[in-house]
Amino acid sequence: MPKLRSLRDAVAEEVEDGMSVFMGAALESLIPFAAGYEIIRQRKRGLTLMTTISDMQFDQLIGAGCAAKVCGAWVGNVAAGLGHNYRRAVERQEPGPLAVENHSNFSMALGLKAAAMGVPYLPTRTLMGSDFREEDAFAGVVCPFTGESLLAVRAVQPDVAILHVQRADAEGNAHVWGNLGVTQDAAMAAQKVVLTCEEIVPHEVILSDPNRTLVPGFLVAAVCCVPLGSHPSPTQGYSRRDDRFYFDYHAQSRERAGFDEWLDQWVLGVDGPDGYLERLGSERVADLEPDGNHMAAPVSYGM
Amino acid sequence: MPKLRSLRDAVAEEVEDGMSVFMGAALESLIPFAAGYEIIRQRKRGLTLMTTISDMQFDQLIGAGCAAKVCGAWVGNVAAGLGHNYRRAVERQEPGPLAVENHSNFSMALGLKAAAMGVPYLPTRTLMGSDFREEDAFAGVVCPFTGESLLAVRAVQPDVAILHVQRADAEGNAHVWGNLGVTQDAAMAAQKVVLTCEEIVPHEVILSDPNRTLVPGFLVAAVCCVPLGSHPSPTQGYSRRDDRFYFDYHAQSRERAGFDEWLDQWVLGVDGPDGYLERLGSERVADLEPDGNHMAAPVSYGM
Amino acid sequence: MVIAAAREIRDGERVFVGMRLPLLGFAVAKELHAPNAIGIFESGVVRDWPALEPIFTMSDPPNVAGALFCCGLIEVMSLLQSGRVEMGFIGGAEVDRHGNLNTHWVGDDGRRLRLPGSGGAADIATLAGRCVIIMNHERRRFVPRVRYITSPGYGDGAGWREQRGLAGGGPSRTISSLGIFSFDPATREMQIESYHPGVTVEEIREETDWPLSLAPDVTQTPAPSREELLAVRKYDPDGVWTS
Amino acid sequence: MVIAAAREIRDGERVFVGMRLPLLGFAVAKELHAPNAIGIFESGVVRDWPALEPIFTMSDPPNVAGALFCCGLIEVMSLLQSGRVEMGFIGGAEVDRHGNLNTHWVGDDGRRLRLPGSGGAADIATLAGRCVIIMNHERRRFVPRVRYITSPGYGDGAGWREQRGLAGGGPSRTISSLGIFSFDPATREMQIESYHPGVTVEEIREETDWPLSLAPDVTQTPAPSREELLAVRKYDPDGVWTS
Repeated sequence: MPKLRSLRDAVAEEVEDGMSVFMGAALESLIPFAAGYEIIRQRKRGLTLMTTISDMQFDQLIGAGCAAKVCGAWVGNVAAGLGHNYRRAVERQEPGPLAVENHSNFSMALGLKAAAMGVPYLPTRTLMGSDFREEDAFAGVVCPFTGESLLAVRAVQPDVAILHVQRADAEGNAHVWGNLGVTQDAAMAAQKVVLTCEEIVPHEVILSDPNRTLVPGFLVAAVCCVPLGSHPSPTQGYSRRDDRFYFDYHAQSRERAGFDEWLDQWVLGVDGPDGYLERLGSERVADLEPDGNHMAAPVSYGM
Repeated sequence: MPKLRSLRDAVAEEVEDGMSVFMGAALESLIPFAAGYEIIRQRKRGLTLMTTISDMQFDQLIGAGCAAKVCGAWVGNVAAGLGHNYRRAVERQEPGPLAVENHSNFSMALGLKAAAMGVPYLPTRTLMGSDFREEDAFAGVVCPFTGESLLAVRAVQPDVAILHVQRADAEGNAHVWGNLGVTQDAAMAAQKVVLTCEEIVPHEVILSDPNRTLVPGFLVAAVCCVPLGSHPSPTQGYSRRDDRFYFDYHAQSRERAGFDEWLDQWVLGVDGPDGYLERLGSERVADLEPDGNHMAAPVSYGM
Repeated sequence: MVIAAAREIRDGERVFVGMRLPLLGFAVAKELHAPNAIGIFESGVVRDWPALEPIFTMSDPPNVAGALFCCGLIEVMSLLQSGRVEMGFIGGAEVDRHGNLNTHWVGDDGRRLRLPGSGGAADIATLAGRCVIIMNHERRRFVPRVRYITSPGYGDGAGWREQRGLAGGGPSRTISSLGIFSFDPATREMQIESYHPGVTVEEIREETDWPLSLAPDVTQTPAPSREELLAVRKYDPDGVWTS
Repeated sequence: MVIAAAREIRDGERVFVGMRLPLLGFAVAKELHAPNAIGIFESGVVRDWPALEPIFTMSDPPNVAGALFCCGLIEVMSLLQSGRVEMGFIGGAEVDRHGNLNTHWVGDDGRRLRLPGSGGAADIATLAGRCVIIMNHERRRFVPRVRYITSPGYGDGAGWREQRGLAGGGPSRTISSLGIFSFDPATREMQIESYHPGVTVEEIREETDWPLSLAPDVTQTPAPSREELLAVRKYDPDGVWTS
């Protein structure tokens, strides 16, 4: 199977009902919203959604009935407030029950790092006084050298990590820059990686700057060219944040009926990523264009 | 005290007798040889030299009588063979006794990473069958989740890490690229960092590409402009490896008398980094010039 | 509150800034009394000057362009865990008399209401040299004991942090919409340090669900200076955060 | 030995290459039967094609320019530790009948002689899917039991690795200057699989300090093909490694 696939094929073939799916690795930027919309359209069910801070993407997936569980540090709408679907699911089991495993940003990052490194846990000093240190993901350990009490964080190995990046080649070798969060840890921790990217570039572009490479392509199962695939979240150098989209969603999703309308308008009634851009309209897309006067200083790998 | 200083001042003021000094973080490239020569000229004593693979730098420091202990994974001359001074010190206490703490590359990296992260140890699966797992730096631990036996590596926190980088600003914010080894871990693990660099650049050059930054300047105590400061080891984009220098050193240092001559010729009888370049000669310096047709593809941080 | 937050940042300090008001407070402090302060963002960004445009989240492109260091979340949290971050701002839905914060669950008319969770706040509360809590002051938010500790303050009082091995120093102050509060060194209990101009101690006590004591020398919060107001306008020209 | 090393690399495998002969073996394998092999270097380099010029160390600029991925040592060792590296090459000053290697100390006329140490070899020996040992064949190097285990093989025989919790599979073959050796699956003892052209089993036994047994179907190592020789010449035109 070629790695370079349509988003529809990649989600159909790589995301299965019941899987654990890590998204939102760069916190509020590079969120693979387009992939989330595709997961909703394909009516995937029983997913364990994993994240640090999901911003409003998980609220959408929860409202659409795709999730059985959330494992993460924060679920809501960062600019606008609480996640209404998240609340409805946890408080009223609507549209279905939702289990929650609480992490902090750091503990989730350590869980991914443990899996990325191939060890079953990593020790930390964080969360020693938090009530959620009682969750199953944590256990007390003692340093064999100093005798200090520490917290062990259990390895977190998602079945698939879906990541949005700036550019990738057809083999899944990708360049990513700007705000990274746990992007590399998630890519190395997951059983497999699905990338969406702003552009597909020749292999030589990747090889020209190997320090910018996210992970080698042999960890990547699929790569999909989805310009503005992080909308409404930003992609450094490619797209600004569409703040209004978050506030509109927050207002519309306050009641279930409003959310259903939103879902029809932006996901179910839309024909894939191209249809989504059409619906956004050329003017709004143009507004997302970043200002381009922030080029990285040249670097030579001359030998 | 300003951070931007001459190499002489930086070594005089930041490296004290008896300190632990990490060098050779990028394995066989970016070795801060010029800083090592300055340590020899200033007759520092009783140092604990820390490294992954030191290549021949540690052999020089050991022969010059600067070291009381070596803590690392490999000491020798990578291209040419054994380190004669290392052997004389360990086997015959010449010029003085030398303690050795054995690591592997991975265990040393994990020790640094533990210190960088602020935890007293990290668990690993490596070295489970090696005889040096009995050293004090290692201890058995059991995973509280899976019950697996693992090895704990004790945190390694050098008093100072000396690192050679491509470019830095006057505040010690540096860009480094190419072969990195444990460069970032060493910088974050050490109590303080001393940088030598190929060029001092304006602050704005660093800010133009923050993903390329080694560590924020607040971890850096001193930065010294020392072009070819890694000679004879290479600096990607700035200098090739001077292979002949390694073979010549290996032949000359076979006997103690030959090493003393080498030391006079290249270190003690040389007036700092500028004098060293003079001794190398303009032709040899020109031969080290890299070929420049390997520019990184452009990257925009446009917002 | 923005100006009070700015005043908490000392020159040269490394500060976990977070979002919303502290972000603006960091910009104001840099402009006035703390030009060498460094802002750290848990998404993996370290800055030595404020974001280039007004932003809604720490991951927004103007907070990344022109940064000093972009790395992973692990790296900035490692700076925190290794004791190299002097201060961090945190908030929550509820705070209690010992400065514990809750952002997981609150009660609302007998019903449980699910909140977003910790994010990085629990990490900062556990590990930063000291923390500054920022909260809107309402009686239902200032409770005797939080229902759930997301971000630990002083637990149930003096000695609690030490006993549990918390590495950071705990909350140094709470800045609310009504006043500024310190923690009694003996009991680790929140106490009124100053009331904002136009607010009385009685009003503060009315909006607090436990009997708040007074710090010695309780006074009025100094009014914003002209320079402080100008700096706020500069970084929040549209009054998004300070209207 | 270079060609024998190349033959050990299967197409599509991730290989911890190391330096000297295996570096060249990787280039030859990529050229011939394993075009999709990936080379991993412990300094933090991952390549999908050989270095651009002949090199002496894995950190040399021609091994970095045009790489697929440059990262930290921790990242490539993490790939190894998490079981994603199928094979690694290792060597040493001494090897014993169970494939244990020593690069720390050897005896020389009753005196101890200090060697450089592990580098990354102990990590690869512990963690790689399988290892291939490359050694010059001399009696003082092929010993019944190494004095010190730097890079573990099968310890004292079958079950030893499993009992100690070693994650990797252990040595699959030894390539020496005289022949190729496998490990008996029942005893985990090294045995002659093939002798190089011009070498006899007796010569090999003479240069080995324990009674070496024979694998079933012991045979002569296939002579280098024309294609293999051409590929070696292409990547080592001056015969630095293969003269």
